[in-house]
Amino acid sequence: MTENEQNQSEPQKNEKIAHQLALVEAGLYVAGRPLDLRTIAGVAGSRSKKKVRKLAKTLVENYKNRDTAIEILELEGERFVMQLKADYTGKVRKLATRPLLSAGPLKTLSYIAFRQPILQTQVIDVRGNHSYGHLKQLEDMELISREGVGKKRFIKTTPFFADFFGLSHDLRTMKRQLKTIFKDVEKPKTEETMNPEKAE
Amino acid sequence: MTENEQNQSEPQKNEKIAHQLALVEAGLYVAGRPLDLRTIAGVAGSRSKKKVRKLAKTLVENYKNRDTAIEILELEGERFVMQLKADYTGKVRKLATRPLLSAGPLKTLSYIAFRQPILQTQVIDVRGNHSYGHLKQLEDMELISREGVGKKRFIKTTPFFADFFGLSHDLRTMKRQLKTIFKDVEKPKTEETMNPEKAE
Amino acid sequence: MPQTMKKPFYFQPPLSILFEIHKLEKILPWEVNIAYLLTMFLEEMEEQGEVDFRASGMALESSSTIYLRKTKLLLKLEEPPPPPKMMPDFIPPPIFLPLRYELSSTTIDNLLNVLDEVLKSESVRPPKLPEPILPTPEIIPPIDMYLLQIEDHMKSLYEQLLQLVGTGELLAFSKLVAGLEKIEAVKTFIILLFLAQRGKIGLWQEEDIEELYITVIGDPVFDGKRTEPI
Repeated sequence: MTENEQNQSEPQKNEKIAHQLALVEAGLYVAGRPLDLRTIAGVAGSRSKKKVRKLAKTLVENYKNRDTAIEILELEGERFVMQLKADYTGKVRKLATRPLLSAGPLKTLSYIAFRQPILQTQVIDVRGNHSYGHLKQLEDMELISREGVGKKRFIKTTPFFADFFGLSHDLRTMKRQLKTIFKDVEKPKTEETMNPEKAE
Repeated sequence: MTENEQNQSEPQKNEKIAHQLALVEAGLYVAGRPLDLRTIAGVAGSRSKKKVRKLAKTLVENYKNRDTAIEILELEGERFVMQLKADYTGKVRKLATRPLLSAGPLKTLSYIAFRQPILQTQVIDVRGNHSYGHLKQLEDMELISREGVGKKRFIKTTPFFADFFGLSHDLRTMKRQLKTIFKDVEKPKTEETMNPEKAE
Repeated sequence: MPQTMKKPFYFQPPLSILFEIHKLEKILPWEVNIAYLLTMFLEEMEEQGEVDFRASGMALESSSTIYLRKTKLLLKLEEPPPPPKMMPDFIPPPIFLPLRYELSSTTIDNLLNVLDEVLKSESVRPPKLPEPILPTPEIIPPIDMYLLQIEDHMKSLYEQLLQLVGTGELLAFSKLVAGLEKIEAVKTFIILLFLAQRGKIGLWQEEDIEELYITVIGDPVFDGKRTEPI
């Protein structure tokens, strides 16, 4: 405890904690993806991992006690996520109308996910020069990460990508999962599954 | 009151209301845009406009009482929206996944909203040549629409823009609302409210 | 009588500009519309029915002085003053988008639905696989295009030297590179060394004098027979 904190009165401390809880809640709400303790600490403006862990766990409890549609969960690796409880997903899914990405960048992402880790030059070869823009967008959205420079620049998907689509963080497992789903998707070539945009 | 509802005991009724409240909360959380009473009714599984209005207003109150980072607001035209309280925007903006607009395009947008329908040439005159890029970006995000060609190209904001900001779809009312917002923004010239980007 | 004499019309503004010769140097020439003033002067004179050649001469002299000043300014590449700016329009402050979470409609199925199409274009341009995953590449020093084109540079510099001096005559290095940027001077010096090595020119410098002298000693035709590195 710092000297500054020692000098704070009980109500002051409580107020500070309430503010930090609100900040963490804000971060989890806006991110819509699991955040690790480091990121949460950045949002809460605290350097103590212990305190941040406590804040996050308090939020998990608070949401449990509220007993409503939204929950905050702790995931593997001390990561925390705000999400809709599974019971409600089916009933409100139809309200989600905006795709994450438009068709072009989605194709580029799909290709990267399937072939990763992949050379940037190969992605450009297959997807064309316009996909430089896609890569920038996908990187901004933290769906892919790039390593290396020039001709030896490698691309792979991020843990956020895995979380978003409910895939494993382990690359090999993820690719196996993708292959299995890909086969399943390919089989029923109905109007609806082939044209999700139309279905909206 | 239907026969079915008359037969329900008090605890049963309360449970039903709690479930409906959770459904509305789920809907607002997932949609990320203002929902009208009809859509909310669809989610809550109720046909009574009166009841749905009460449910939504109860949620607004519940969120007010929670005193945290998220709020549910009632907008013009009996529409409801869940969003982050403005106080927290600056601190968690960087966590938002969706590509957000930086200050430049937002200025162009606010100018268009304020002067619409406006000639594209006038926008470029006032905002400079670089704003061609802004217009493309704003159009991609469906915040503005362009009509006509060449020197007679007119720009206005879209209904999606109005919804995003919780503004009226009626142009004159919207402009009045915007004037109030601009006044509010200009008054408290603190670092955070004027430069939310900087606060990150 | 002289007190009651009316001042000639051309001493009134704006025509007075042309008749106050001592002030001509102080006015901004761009602010004077000579054609307008002269037309006004002639019309007025015509109206009054008195032709005053002395006044006409002064007007002509002043006009030409103003024209001369405009010309001088233009030759100095001085821009005429910009047109007055219009009042800028009110630009409202940016309105920041409220932050809302929004569940995206994109599912894993959507992601993989488009994969099939992408893989088709892959088959058109087969990937260069297997590509080994290599460590970060070593830094390759950039090759200066200038050095790659050394033969061309030698040829053109040799031709330039021939134009400047005849065989056997002296040319100062400082004269050759006069007006060039430092980097260009260095490049020229390097080419001179190559030419000297090929025996096309002679380079010499006297003690205590910094100047380097060049003599053209080779044959005037750059035959390219000795283009191999020496």
